[in-house]
Amino acid sequence: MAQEPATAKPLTREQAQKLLYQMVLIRKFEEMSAEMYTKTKIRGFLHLYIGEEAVAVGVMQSLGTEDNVLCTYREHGHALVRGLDPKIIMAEMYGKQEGCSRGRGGSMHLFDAKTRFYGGNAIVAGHLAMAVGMALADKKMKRNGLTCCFFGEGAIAEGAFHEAMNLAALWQVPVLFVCENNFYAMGTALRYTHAQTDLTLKGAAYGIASAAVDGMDLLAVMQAADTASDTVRNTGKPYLLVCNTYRFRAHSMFDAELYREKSEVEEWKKRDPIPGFYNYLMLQQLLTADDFKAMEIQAENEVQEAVDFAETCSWEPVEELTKYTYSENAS
Amino acid sequence: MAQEPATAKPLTREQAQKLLYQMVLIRKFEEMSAEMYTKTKIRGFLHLYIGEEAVAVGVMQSLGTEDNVLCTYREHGHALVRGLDPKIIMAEMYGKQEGCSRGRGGSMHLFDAKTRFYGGNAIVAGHLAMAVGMALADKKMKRNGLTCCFFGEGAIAEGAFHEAMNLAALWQVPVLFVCENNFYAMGTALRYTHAQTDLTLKGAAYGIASAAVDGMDLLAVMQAADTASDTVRNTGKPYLLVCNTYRFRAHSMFDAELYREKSEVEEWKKRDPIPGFYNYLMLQQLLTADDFKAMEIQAENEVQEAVDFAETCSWEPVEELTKYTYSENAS
Amino acid sequence: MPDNLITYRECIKQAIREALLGDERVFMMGEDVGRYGGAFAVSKNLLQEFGPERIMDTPLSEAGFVGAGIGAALGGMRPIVEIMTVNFSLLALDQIANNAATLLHMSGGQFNVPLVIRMSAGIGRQLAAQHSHSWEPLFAHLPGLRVLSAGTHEDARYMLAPALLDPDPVIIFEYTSLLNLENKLPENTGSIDISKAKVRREGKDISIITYGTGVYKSLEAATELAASGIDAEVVDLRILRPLDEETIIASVAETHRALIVEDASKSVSISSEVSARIMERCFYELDAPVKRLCGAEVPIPYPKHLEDAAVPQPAQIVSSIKNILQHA
Amino acid sequence: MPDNLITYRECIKQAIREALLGDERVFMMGEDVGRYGGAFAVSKNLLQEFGPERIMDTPLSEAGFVGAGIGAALGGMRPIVEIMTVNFSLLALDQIANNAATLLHMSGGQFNVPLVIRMSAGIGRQLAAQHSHSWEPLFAHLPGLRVLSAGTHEDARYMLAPALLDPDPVIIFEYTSLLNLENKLPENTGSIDISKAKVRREGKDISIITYGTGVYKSLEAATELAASGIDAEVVDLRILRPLDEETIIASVAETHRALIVEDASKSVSISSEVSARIMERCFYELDAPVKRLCGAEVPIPYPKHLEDAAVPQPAQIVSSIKNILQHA
Ligand SMILES: Cc1ncc(C[n+]2csc(CCOP(=O)(O)OP(=O)(O)O)c2C)c(N)n1
Ligand SMILES: Cc1ncc(C[n+]2csc(CCOP(=O)(O)OP(=O)(O)O)c2C)c(N)n1
Ligand SMILES: [Mg+2]
Ligand SMILES: [Mg+2]
Repeated sequence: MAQEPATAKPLTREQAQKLLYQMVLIRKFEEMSAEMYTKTKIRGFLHLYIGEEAVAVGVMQSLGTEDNVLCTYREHGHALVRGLDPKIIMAEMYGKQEGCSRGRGGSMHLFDAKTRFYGGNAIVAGHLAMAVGMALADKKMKRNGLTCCFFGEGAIAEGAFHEAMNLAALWQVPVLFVCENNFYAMGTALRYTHAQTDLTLKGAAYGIASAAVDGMDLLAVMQAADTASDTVRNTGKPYLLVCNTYRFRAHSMFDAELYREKSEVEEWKKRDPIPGFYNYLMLQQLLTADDFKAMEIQAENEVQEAVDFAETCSWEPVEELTKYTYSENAS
Repeated sequence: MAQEPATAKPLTREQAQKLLYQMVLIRKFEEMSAEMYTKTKIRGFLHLYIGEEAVAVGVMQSLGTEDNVLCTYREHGHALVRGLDPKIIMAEMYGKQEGCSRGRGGSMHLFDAKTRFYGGNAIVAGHLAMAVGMALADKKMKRNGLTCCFFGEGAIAEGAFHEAMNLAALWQVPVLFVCENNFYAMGTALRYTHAQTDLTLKGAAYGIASAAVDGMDLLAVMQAADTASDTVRNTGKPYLLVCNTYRFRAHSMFDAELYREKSEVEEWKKRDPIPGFYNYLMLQQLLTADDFKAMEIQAENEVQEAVDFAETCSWEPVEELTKYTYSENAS
Repeated sequence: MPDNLITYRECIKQAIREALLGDERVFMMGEDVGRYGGAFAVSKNLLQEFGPERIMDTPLSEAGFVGAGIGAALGGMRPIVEIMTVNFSLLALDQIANNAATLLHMSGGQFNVPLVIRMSAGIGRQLAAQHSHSWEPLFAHLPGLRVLSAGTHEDARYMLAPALLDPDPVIIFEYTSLLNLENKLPENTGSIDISKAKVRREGKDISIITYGTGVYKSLEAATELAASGIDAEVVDLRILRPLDEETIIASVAETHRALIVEDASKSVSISSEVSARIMERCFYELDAPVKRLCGAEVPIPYPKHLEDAAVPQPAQIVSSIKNILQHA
Repeated sequence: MPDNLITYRECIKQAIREALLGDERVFMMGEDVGRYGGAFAVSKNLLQEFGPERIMDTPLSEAGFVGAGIGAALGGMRPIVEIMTVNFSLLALDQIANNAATLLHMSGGQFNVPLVIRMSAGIGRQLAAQHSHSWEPLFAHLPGLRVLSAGTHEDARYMLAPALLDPDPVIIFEYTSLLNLENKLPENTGSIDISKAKVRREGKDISIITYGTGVYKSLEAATELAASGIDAEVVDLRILRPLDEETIIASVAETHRALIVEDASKSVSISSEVSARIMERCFYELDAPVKRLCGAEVPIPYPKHLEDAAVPQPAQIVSSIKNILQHA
């Protein structure tokens, strides 16, 4: 798993370790989330990203602060990498008002205006057209940002995908569509979702440039994402990047995983992006075993602090239930 | 316009004249409809098919009585060719209860159970998924019929198209999708509707076999439709046939045609399918000028009888307004 | 389960099994109904029992597979289409409103659509704004539909069969928060009249008119009220469209007072309709104005305390009723 | 046009022009708004005047371009999205309900959606079942939306500006059957309070509460009633969500009687809501039960005589009111 991709971009020690740290932080954060779920601190739906970390980390490093990011309900990782404080994410998942969405959203609805993080969207494919509109606004206002929109391969079956792709291509707006193909939409495997399972062919139906990449290989994702982002920026046109990946955990906390073999999961775990990248960095002498230990401890601390913070946070008063239903109710 | 296509199917005199007659009948029927519209006998929306006759005639001859047919609101031609009596169509357009939909539907909603004619559907692309379901029922019930679904190129932009295509391909059901590409969706030209204007490429995104044909050339349409229908029947799988055609008239009776040049319309009129096929038949000596005269008179008579019939038909009593909202109200 | 206790989930499942066994035209389709076992384990093992032709997993394409269900119904099948939750139903609402609900009338009586659509609904599991909608009122507005709400185990078990016999499209709301709840099934049911509301508890002081999760909540409140000597009648609407006006009117004509309870937000709701009908038919019989206890007019927030505050709870039903009776 | 007579169509067009001239963040998009000139010629020549960046023709993709409108609003623009007619709006309803209406609350106040959606609505042109829907009640049920109904020339002309100033999503219903109607614009309007209903005619005997095409029909009926010595007040709701309850209650508190008139079918309608509110707030002031005159519960048929029979006509308003007054 430590093969070097064709043209890896030269990484400094610091950069390399930062990227690895991001993956480790996601992993630890989500393991803790699962624990807090079983302790009933977190409720509702909880969708873990464990196994898919290389996608969020690899794509997000190609984005700038002026770019917009939209995700699905499986977005803890994206939020962390985008720079949301783990504390306010955990507080949100606890439902506390210090959370990034005031506790209103929970795990599925992380929002953060400061980092242009537009959710946390829980209607599958419901955010794709919004992404097109945000890019349209950037184009009309002659701003430089691009809009990066993550979604699962299941979303591609929705009509919403089709309309968003066609509009983005027609209007020539800068959207980076990132399909996180983890081969399952809940319990429905790719081959039962799509008659055409080569998802890059979907782009051609709209004249949109597309590429696929091994989403378990961080360097490969980074490179593909850099190419994709550069293309979007240089052409002002949309791009479809398919990242083939796998979720190691259940779809959500209500999933008996009847639809796939344990052995399949085990096979994919051999391609875990964290040891993969770890091995590469060791080989490149950009990381020591001690560095990694320290990294793990740091991440565990950050996560523990997030939990401690969330515990001390407060509940929004019931009187504020309807606040922000309309703007005039805003204080 | 009288070039013979590559492998024209040998036509008997009778067959040939019947096909020509169908096109002439549509033309006359619709010219009369337009007249009756200006006389306010027909109201609501009226969408004429004039110029596109070769598509309905060419495709329909490839279908059998066990097949289902679904159309858009631009469906007078299809209804006539499918064998609905011009009288009950005209009565429907008058809104009389002797009409094929009891007068409830008007021009946009012709329905006829006997000939498996399932409308007359006025929500663009709203009937595509229904077509897939009808084919699914045929497959489940092990019946032989295929389901033929006509729609405009504008419909392809709707998410409904995408979902229907994917489902049809996934489920491998016998649907013949016929795209009547007349290059405009109301006033929106093909290039403003689709980023990818080669519509056959849409099929590939679902692994659906596709072909395009000159929809002004009856023989070409017949041949393409025969191939398409045979493929659907033999494989049980869907097929997308794109018929490139043109409407000579306005989109509906409320259209100032600001969006296209008169000269463009004139260019296309040179490819009028009726003289095109007429010339071919004359050359093949399958038709005489007298035959054609007689044919025109016969069509005019049929149309006049339809109008006369509609005039004498009756209005549904107001008391029956809510009848058939639910089946238990049925008498 | 001891004795004849049964979960609401099991009720639904038995109803589906019975339908599949009883009529080979019946098949079920929807997202994750097969291999996953149903998002809420309602259809677990049905794929194994009936095979992939009868239990069809669909892609994420609500408009597509609902439309296909309409087509299959036109083609002679008796599809049970599951929309995983009501929250995704708007994606298919055009199909439901413009095709399923209108085809019969629009075709002059030629094409009826014998389709059943089941949806999980309701709030109470902290699923936040996009997954906690109570959209019964939207469906109940549409002519051509029959809209059912299974607020009890009885209805979860026995509504599906008559729905499948109905020649027209039927929408069934099922409630996720009830799935694990155990209860007894009444003896000798087995056939339900899906044109009739049902008095779940008789009483003479006031009519609580409700549906869905409101039924058990109202029964709980009625029990509590009984302790204070207040005898509340609980009317389960069950059929949200067309409403069984006679049962409502008969109840209010006896009790002369009514409280309408529902989770959906108040404006333009089932409660509005029921109140308006009582106004029209029972005005002179009323001893007090009819009141509504409905969901708050807000996207439902995630935290438990806010979620609870967003819909009527038994305690509020009790206090509202005491209030009505005091002032009358 | 003689004097200051102006068509309803021209009112809408002037409102749009004004908006485009006044704020460069405003742009309009929708099917055929540009090259075709608008399906009903409302936006004729605006493409020529403002260019394709401000007047954008979209493909047939209601969900897509409404979603894009939401995104553009988030991105700082002030989009006017035209859904050609309400009949296609269900295709975009998920976007409207799950994104536009919930984002502000769900994000804890971070993301408001300053979007205006205009739709042609109403029946009366013999367009049959799929093109004659009156779906105001569906939209009026959804928290987070502001829903306006332009039943008069004044509102067609002046509602758009305040709608665009609203930081939240606003839905505007316009009525196709009024497009060619000429009328005078009141002097000195220019700013409309889109939180208030409006009494269009004062009267003391009964309140006719209505909106949309019901407004002119009710005014016509009121004039006829005046000839019989009946003095009817006509309240134009204008804002269907959130309802201006105070204006309704104030009117009924004066007249003690009310008839609610709307084209939408009766069950779970705006009328139901208004009736329920009067019940709650004015019960003891009522001299007669509030009645509703609504659309028939049926997919609208094509022939004129049946279409007319499907919605309230002035003559029925007159006779209903005479009936109410006789029995009270
Ligand atoms: C429109 C809609 N339909 C159904 C659901 C229920 N649902 C939630 S996640 C999911 C699967 C999505 O799969 P995919 O897009 O591949 O994303 P993944 O969960 O694999 O990351 C489904 C069916 C939903 N949220 N929205
Ligand atoms: C969902 C929907 N949106 C908009 C309309 C209004 N409309 C009716 S026909 C039409 C154009 C359709 O074009 P196309 O599919 O190419 O068919 P054509 O009319 O050219 O035969 C439009 C926009 C509609 N009927 N349905
Ligand atoms: Mg997936
Ligand atoms: Mg066209």
